[in-house]
Amino acid sequence: MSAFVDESTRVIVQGITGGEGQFHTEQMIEYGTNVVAGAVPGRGGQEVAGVPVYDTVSGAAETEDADASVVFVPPTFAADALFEALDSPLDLVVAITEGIPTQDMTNVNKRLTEVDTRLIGPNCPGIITPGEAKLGILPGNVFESGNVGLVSRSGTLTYQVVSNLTDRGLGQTTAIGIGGDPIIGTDFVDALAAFENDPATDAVVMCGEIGGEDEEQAAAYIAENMNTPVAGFIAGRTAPPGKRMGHAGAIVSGSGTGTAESKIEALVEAGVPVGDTPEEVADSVKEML
Amino acid sequence: MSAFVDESTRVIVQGITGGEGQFHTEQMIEYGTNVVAGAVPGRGGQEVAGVPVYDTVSGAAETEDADASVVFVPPTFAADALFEALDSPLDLVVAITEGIPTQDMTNVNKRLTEVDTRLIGPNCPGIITPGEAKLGILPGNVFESGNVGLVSRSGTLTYQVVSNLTDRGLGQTTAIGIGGDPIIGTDFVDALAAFENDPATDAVVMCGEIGGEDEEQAAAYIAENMNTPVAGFIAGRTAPPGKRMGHAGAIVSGSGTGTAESKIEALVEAGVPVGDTPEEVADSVKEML
Amino acid sequence: MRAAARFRVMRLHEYQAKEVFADAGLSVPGATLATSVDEAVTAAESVGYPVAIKAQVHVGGRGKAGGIELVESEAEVREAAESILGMELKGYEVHQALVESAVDFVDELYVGITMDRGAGRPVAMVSTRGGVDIEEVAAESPEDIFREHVDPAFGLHPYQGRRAVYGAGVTREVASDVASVLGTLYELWDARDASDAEINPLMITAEDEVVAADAVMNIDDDALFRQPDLEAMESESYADDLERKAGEYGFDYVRLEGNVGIIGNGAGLVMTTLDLVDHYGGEPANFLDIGGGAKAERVSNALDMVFADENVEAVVFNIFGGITRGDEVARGINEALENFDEIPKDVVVRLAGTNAEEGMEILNTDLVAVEGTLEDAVRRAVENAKDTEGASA
Amino acid sequence: MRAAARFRVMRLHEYQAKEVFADAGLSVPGATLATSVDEAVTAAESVGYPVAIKAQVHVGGRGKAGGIELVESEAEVREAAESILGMELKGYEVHQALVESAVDFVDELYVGITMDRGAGRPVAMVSTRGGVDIEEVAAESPEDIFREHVDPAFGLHPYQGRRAVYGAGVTREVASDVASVLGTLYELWDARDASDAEINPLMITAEDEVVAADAVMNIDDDALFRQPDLEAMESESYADDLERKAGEYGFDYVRLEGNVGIIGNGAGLVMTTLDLVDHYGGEPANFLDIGGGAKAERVSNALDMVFADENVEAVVFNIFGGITRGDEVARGINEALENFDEIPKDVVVRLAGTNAEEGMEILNTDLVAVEGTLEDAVRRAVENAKDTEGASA
Repeated sequence: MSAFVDESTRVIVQGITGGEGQFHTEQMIEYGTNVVAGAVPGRGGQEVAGVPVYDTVSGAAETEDADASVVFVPPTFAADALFEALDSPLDLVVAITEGIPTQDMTNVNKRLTEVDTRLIGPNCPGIITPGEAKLGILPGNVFESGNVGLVSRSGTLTYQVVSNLTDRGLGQTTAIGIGGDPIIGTDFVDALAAFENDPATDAVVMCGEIGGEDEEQAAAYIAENMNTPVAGFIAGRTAPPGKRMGHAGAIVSGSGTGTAESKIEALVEAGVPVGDTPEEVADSVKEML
Repeated sequence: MSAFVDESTRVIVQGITGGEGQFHTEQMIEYGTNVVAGAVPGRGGQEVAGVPVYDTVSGAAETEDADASVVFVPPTFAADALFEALDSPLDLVVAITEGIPTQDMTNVNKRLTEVDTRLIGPNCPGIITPGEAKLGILPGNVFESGNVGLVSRSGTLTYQVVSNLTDRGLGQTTAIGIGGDPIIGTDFVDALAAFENDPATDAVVMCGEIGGEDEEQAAAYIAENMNTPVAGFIAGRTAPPGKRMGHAGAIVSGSGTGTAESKIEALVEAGVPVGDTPEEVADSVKEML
Repeated sequence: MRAAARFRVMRLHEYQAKEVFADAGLSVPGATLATSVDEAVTAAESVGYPVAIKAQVHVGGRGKAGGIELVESEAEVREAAESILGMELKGYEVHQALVESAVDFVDELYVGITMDRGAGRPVAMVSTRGGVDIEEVAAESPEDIFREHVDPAFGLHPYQGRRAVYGAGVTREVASDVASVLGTLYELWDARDASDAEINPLMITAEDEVVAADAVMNIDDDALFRQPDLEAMESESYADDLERKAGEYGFDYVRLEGNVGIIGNGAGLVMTTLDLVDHYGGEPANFLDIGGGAKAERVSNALDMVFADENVEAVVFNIFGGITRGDEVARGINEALENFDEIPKDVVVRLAGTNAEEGMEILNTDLVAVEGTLEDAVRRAVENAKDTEGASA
Repeated sequence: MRAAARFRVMRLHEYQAKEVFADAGLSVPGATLATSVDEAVTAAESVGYPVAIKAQVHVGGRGKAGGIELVESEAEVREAAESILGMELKGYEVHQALVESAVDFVDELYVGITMDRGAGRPVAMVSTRGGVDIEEVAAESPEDIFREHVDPAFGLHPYQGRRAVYGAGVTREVASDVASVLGTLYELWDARDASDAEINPLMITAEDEVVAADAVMNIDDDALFRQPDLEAMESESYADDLERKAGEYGFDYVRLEGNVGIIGNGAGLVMTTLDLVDHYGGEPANFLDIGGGAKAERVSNALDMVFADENVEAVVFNIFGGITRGDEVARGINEALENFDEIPKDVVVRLAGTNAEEGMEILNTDLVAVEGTLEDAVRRAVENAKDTEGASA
């Protein structure tokens, strides 16, 4: 088993005719992902990377019986593409696009409360179930199939930690890049819950970073709900104090959350070992299994 | 028992300082309604009809532990007053105001899907549980306590039918005027369900009228879900064909719903006797009990 | 009849709606309004032949009824304008005609936004069966109209416009432009408090241009307070003087074919009174709702209206007081009737509810008959009408 | 550091934000911008004494730092303007001062709109503790700030403005006006893609007038494409030439105090590299994220930046390729370093991920040292920095 995606997941690529969209569609197909269609307004009837293109996501989803979409639509049009995906019969939407205006994402966030579809991202590398499917831009060759789940706010840091795991023979069930934007769909808690419910996942790595309160919330969730052991990493310990949280974060939360200290403390209290280096994290995981 | 309101219901009046608001607050108190506060921005700290006025509905609801509000706010500001009421710890909001722009009500309608609060109205006479409480403008002396529930889209028609019931010694558990606007909160089905679940209600009268599909939906609900007998009345049989439904109704539904014939047929098929006159309706109810 | 739709609207004329549409950037044909034959000729010359001469009245199906003519010369313009200006279309006299450049189209679509009362949300609609009566299309083959419901908190998302257009089967060449028209139409509908905003037909030219060849825009009466420029466009157009009078008095009034005049308070109760007149073998002459809390003057105006209808042979006046007070109503009836040397039509009054007893005492029963129940009052008025009819026959 | 907030903003100067606020109908004091002492004097005379002379720089706490002076005469203006214009405030040189009519206030409030990342929604805030550092108020007595979350699909309802204002304890006399200011501020925040819109202090005069005495407006960088007039207001103000250079190159760059220069791809990985430098006893000189898919020229620019920092003694270049290709990076490093007769600082390179092997083959190891793991690369760079420091000391 695995979290969210596997080899049977039928995938649409929104923005498949763009440079990024086309390149990564080819990469995804090469990796074994079951890409069944593209969706680009005005380009219906064409074919890209061997899959048919539709004018609308609904059309693609219904005709090709798709489960998920990956969004490469440029930031100017990305929010509309997300609304379209959320109004189609899909279970999962993965938004790769970077630079979507934050206010657009608050609107998408509101709509997310009204639908059952899961959003991962935006501004994320995507999700991969090694050996089965990848939805996004993650370099497939870094990953290996195994029993460790991984969730991370950062793309390249994910690859780093995964390579440390793989070096030690620790493969992954699924790795999820949730993205580092202020407003995202799937958060740590959602991903941790999926791993907790996945019998194939025997340990989980979560890579957080400074800013926001997601890691603190994740720590509370782990303490209360998880039996699967979790190892943690927090990037940004050396960020200078003034740069740590925006002014907004400071007046909204009014407290010490958001700093690396706060996050590490919360995780350690929840029984999560937090490594000082990616290698230490991988070592912790090895001990857990 | 009774549906939605009784003598213990703690009521706020929004717009209590206006002419209508003040007059009907006095009438409601005289009837025995437990009016605990008024809410009018900028008038907090004053007193009207012996009850304290607050600047905000939240303030009134929290301080006075209120359950319900009645809205007499003029149409220009009514939608905001409804949003405010729906964002306060209240179970029931009764909107008397007539002439609220329809697009304002579509927004309120959207918000209704996100909260647990019940809205009755707008453009309705309100709700009364005879002998206990009335929230709205219904003339209390027409009603008598008993075991018949009544729900109606029209105000004065309600009084007419109730007087026919009372003439025959048939008192009422609760009478609900749901209002005749295109977009309303509580509809026939909601009210019928409440009566079905009220052990004190032994029969129900529903007074419909031409336009919309609410009566057809009510008929379907009755056929499937109700054990309590229902008697019906439909106003507007003689409305000339061209005036029966708006153009919008015709192109949206594209079918024969909305006419008196359609509604009567649906009700009769659901086992609901539909009287030709209000007296016939009252006679039907007498037979049911 | 408010009771039926409970969504009273102010209708813009085609030329007014097109002004609003054009201001929002929609493409409409060049046109000029004409109120005389000579103006029509001048207009046609400035617009350029061929032109369509289109009656500006608030009725549907103008084309079939002879209210639209396509002409190619001055002689034809004169003939068409003479026929159209002053003609009566479904009871409405034509005072204005739009002289409009005829569009050379290859295809006709329908696009519209309206309120779906059942869903409680607006709905955007697109059909490739434009240029015909859309209500007929809706009744006979509803699947030919693609419907896209709109979340009013967000408005019509661009993807929804595209989905509607592709879903309706609009050709790829113009799909994006038609979706854009639909988006603009929704924005107008929303910003201008419309109940309906429609383009039928939306013409597609051989060059793939998209032109609004007709335009419908109805505005929610209850929202006119925040649409002052549209309110100013209101043209008092009534099928007859009685409806004009009702408009001036501010009554909900609909004139019907029968001879029993009906006055009451509250739409549901007035409709019920009409139904009872029919039930007891009479024919309603009108629907007239004096509304809630009616004072004496308003009552008097209502009687004045009903008496002014020459078809009326007898009147039933049915009030169930909630906010409306029986004594006020009685005073109004007395005042209205005391002005007459002879009461023009028999009036039967039934008062119930708030202050009904006081009202009964006040009523001058030399001038009116009184009944205690709705049914008795209606029966008596129906008999009165038959008697009068019999007497005058 | 984008990684920290991931919400990059363009900050308007006070005078620019006040222009935007005034255009939206908010009341701001009369004011004129001055870039010289003489201009300040002229401005003060046209505005009318007393005036406040306020440094226009993007730093908080200007008042405490001497960047704001209240003056009543020409002599005082000269003195204040001479002191303020050209001064350095927290590393930023002051080139412009706002000469503004001083408001005679009886009360100071705080009103602001920002994004509550945790809630995923905007939040409107009101406090009667205006005129002081609101972050301190938030930390010490958060209950003194009333927070009202906003549903972005509907915007700030009028009742929410009232609830916030009454909830914060604003006096009844100005409650309605302050609620209205909050409503306007939200509309601006929404329409202008702001991350923050604040007025602190919002001054209340003895006549119950409500005046925006300061103004903050930060715009979401990602939305500048649809805010061209605001984008045009962007003034390139950087604490030093290095940050200016980073802005020109389009890098995410933050200068720090240490001596180990750091270049990497992806904010999380670059932060981790900083953390490791610290962990192994070094001191990071900067954060520099070259982003995804970086080509050779960009790589070369990054090295140019880090070499330009005189504090840097050694450099670690850490790339884990996903979209970024190792061979491209290697080519960029070679190109950049081959321009030097002598490499200015030791560079340690670690390449992993996509095309890392090809990159390793291409790298000119005469110019750089290569390590196979992140940890080894960082350790070596830290040692290099210590050695260099030792050598130069």
